Amino acid sequence: MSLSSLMNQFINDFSFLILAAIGLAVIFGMMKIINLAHGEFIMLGAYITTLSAQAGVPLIISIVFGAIGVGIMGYLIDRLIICRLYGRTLDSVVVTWGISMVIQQGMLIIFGPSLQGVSTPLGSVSFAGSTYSVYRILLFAISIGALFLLYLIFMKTKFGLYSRATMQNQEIARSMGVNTNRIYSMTFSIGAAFAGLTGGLYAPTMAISPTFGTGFLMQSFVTVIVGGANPLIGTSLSGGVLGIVNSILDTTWGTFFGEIGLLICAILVIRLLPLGFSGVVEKWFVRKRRM
Amino acid sequence: MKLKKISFKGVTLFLIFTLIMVLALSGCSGSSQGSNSKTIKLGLLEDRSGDFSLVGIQKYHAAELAVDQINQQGGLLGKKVVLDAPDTQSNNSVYQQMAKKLILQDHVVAIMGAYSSASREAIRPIMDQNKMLYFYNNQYEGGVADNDTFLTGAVPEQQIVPLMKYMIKKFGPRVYTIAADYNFGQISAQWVQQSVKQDGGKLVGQEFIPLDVSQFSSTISRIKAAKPDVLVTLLIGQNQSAFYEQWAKQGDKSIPMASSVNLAQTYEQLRFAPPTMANMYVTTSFMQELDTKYPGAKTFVDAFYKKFPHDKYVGQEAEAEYSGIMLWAKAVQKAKTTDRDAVIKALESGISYNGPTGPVTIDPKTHHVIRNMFLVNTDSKQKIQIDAEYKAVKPDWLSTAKGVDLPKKPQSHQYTPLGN
Amino acid sequence: MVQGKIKTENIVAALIFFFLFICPLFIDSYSVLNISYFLSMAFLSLSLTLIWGYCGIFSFGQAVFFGIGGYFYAVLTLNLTGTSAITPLGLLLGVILGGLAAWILGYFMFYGGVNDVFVGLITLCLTLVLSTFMGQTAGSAWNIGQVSLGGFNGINGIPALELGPISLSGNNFYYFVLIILFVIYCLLKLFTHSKVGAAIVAIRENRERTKMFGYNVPKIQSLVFAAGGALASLSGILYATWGNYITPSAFALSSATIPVVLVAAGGRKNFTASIIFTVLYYWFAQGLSASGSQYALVILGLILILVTLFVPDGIIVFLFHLSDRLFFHRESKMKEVQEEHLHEKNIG
Amino acid sequence: MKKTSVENSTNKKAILELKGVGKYFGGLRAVDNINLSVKKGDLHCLIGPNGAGKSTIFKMIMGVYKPTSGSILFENNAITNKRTWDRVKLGLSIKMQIPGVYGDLTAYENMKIAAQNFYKRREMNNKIMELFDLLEITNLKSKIVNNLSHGQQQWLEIGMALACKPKMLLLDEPAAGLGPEETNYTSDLIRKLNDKGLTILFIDHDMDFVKNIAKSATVLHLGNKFAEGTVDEIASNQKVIDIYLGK
Repeated sequence: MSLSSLMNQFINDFSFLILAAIGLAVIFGMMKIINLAHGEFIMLGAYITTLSAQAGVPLIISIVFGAIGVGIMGYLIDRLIICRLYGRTLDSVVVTWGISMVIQQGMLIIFGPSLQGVSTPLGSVSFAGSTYSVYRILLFAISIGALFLLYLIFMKTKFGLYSRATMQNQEIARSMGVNTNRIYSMTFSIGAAFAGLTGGLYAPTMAISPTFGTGFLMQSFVTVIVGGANPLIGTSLSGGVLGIVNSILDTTWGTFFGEIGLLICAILVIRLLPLGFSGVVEKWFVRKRRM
Repeated sequence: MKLKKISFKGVTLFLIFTLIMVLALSGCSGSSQGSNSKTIKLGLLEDRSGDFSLVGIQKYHAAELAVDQINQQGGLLGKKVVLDAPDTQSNNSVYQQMAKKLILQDHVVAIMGAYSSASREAIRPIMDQNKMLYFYNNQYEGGVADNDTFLTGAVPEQQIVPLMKYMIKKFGPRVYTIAADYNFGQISAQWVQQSVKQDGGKLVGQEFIPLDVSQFSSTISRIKAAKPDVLVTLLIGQNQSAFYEQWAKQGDKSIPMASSVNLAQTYEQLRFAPPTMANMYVTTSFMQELDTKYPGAKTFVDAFYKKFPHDKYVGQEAEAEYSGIMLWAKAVQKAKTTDRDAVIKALESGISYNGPTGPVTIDPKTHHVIRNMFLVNTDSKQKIQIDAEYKAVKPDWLSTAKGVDLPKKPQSHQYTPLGN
Repeated sequence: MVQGKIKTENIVAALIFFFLFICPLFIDSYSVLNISYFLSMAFLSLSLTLIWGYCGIFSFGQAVFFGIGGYFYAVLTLNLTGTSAITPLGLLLGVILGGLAAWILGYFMFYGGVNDVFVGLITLCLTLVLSTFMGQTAGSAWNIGQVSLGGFNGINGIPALELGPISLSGNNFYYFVLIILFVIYCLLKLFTHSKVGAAIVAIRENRERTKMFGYNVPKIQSLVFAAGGALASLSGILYATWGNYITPSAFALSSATIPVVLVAAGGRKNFTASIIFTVLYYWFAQGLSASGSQYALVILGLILILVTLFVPDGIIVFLFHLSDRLFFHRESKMKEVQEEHLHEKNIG
Repeated sequence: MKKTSVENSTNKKAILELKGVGKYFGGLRAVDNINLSVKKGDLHCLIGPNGAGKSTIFKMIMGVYKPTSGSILFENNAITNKRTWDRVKLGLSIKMQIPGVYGDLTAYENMKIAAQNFYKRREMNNKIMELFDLLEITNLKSKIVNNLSHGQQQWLEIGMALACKPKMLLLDEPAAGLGPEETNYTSDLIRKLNDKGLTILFIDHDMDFVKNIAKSATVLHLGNKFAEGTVDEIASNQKVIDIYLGK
């Protein structure tokens, strides 16, 4: 396999892993909620984007609509359901499973088994003998942009400060006057919005159906598991490492081995570094600071 | 939380729960009492939810249409035909449960349905065990020889063999196959391999893709590196149809694609914006675009949309379901009973009916059907062009290559071209 | 739970088993067949109740052992058809294999200090590995002996169990499953009152502290996990013989999640509750599916959400307590459960 | 305990020895090169301000943490690499700082969990009742532990620790959060146990409490050993008074 096709593959894998995982990572990392409805959030983003693009809205604005729409819906779901489950990691598994059933079947009832898609914009370029989809390169840039946005939200805003405080110690944060419930709702909503963004971004590259999200689920979970609790450090590192593993295995032996390789990576990481990459990095930082 | 609040909500919840249970139960028992001497119960197993509902709903509606038309013409043997159609939810375990229910509790006279090969193989043994007449009305990978089963969809010798011959002759010998990694894909790929060999082509690559994969960039670069003249795509399910959009952008659209499942079944030409699906060649027994040329097809398509105005497509499998039910109805009329043995005998007499695209005739030896096939392609606007028509193509591979003759040698087996 | 006995639970359990033992006398053969399917799935819930409800090991991996059991039984018996006594031997070996596989996985995790939600994640990944792997075994390269693994289509024609001259189908199979279920249910009940039973509750409540009472916690966890694996494997084998069929969907994400959902919604610390809820759920789900209603999955999803929100200890357990309070005047019990729940909130 | 009869009051045999034990968390030196020896029959106290590393030492003795350096000997056997439960079987037992009781179970069931590993079924009930009597909490036997007071939970946990047939008992802040009456009761209990020949090592802040019961003490400061000796020596050590006791 040539280096350029490996590179092309890595760009694709990295952006897919990051975008698939980012919403899940925010919700899991900040709230310790395993959101099994993550795939359905992505699917909703894709539907909103596709429907508004068909209604004549420019694609880029449609994608933003997708993110905002799912963000609002995430806020509602949190207020109605999830807010009663803060701190109950395992109950949240059951509830989000229920939510995913309702959303998926609900969309089938409302919109039928498929929707006409919009085609991928922006043509393709040839470089070093191979063709690259411009949109794919843009996705790569957006995935890095999304990580940067996450950095801005959680490291540079007051909300981010409060939410990190809440994540560290809910009791203390609350005693210092932080409305932790509001922080959680916002976090859930941001996580959902990222999922919606992912759905919107991938909508023009895939078939639109109520099972749209299932294609993201495995990759998103693996990325979050390998990354650990910190959504920013964890997601970017594990996206990078898994992207490399997946692209090498995939280009050399085929899709199946790429997939199995990801899963085995995840199992090894949980066994060897139960806190994931971000756990290791944080430990390293703590040590450095104390030395 | 306060104690009072919880118990109040709990009691309410419990009441709701019990209510639903009672409703569900009464629903169940109600349906089982529906069987009486004035009606004939026909079982139908199709996916109305889940990954395969895209085709499952088309087939379910086609079956409703067929039963309606039969009843409008006075029913069968003076009785009304009633469809007993649980939702199999694209879940093979549900297929099994529902097949048992239809046979043992609802006592249907025959069962139609199943979409994926996996679901067919899940219920076929149950049909055999219970001596139930079963129709698999779907295009498939071929090779099933089973006395209780009739297969009214197109098979590889009707689809892949003529298609590969045409493609190699027209575009060149180098063929690359990508196929869904399960039995349908594997066996269909064997057919492609065999046809390529017979037609003097060369298989330059073959790849099987897990069903849950939706990202294809590595596959696309491998295909491009192999520089094929023809790309055969045997992809299944919603995830895999994402290939086309990605191929259109990253791949090489000048390479013609060939398929036995796409367009006619899952209407990608309407679901994807052009020119994603351009330059694709498909052999099919039916698709709704044939109504421009064939009046029978037009009558069928019009009737379908009159009954289901909100549906988006009526394709190959919908027609197969419709024809399957019509053939069964004709056999029942001929046998003058719904009794399994008599109906099988009537079917094995080589019964024929005039379907939307011409006569559909049972081949007694193999329990498959002889039917007209069409080779179509998409232009740059994804409009369907009819390239060739093959009259009365025989499903004769089982009888000629494997010596199958079901009326004489009863069996229940699936043959594969490279296996036994 | 170790302390005291819940009266309603015992009465209900006795009534249900009594009813199950006599019901084939007055229901049709299809319903008997159906209930035996539900009962087969109850073993899977029991296995998760044991390891999660009692020992605090949260696992998405019961589907792994379910599948291993089913596939092992299929491959063994299909390779040796005609050999008498192969089916009960296959059942036995399959259960042992499931237990062994679980023990190895447990050893790897618990001795390595993997616990809590990480066990859930690691088992989830393993389930997905197996489902991906088995899904691509459609090619002719994947034969074990004369049996082809069959990829996504799975393995068909798996022989039914035979005990000597008796073939276990219909009512025979039903009673076979019911008796095993009854025996295992009683054993599990006894087990929870035993020394190890007390130890596993201690491990669930406070793992680190329990070590300091001289318990080899990883060893006990691995053994309980192995027992859970064996039960799940038994469930898989019974499922395979019921439908004569096993596919990789046994390992799919939904199969991995459904036992968790059933056990959590029914009452995860209570064997009786998880059996009852499992049977009710499958019955209800099947009823909805048979009705062909497109709202089936929506209704199921809503029920799960409502149950978790309003009766977090599980709906069946809640009903037990409610009835205890109404008929046996055990006010304090309810209160204690409340507190237990609050306590869990803090540690969970 | 072969040589109890030939004990020499000035040179008693050490039951527990820490030799150069250190524990670093990343760059943080929680415990640095500590040497500590507790003699058989002693009632020894570890004192020091928060963060002095007392609880870390306890956790290393029990095998919760593995020391970064050094070795731990119990009855002259190196136990540094032994697992927690094996140490308990050798005769080490602990009462934790935050009550380590099982809140959802009854007091009796709690005791059973601790005792069943060390007593046969027949002896167990007698032993448990004996311990309840010793602690004077027999009336709490069938209460759910979450409904007990903080002090009652503390005593129950001491009882549970005693049910493990200990040769040496570690108590992490036995009097923390107790009222004066409860504290008196606790000190009486500790003395009573020590009089019966049980070696006890405990942690506390409260100098009065320590003076009241301990025979000897070690002062820790920022992970280092600061002073060691009898309680009177410690109490009169000016440096100790300055940095720690100087109220």
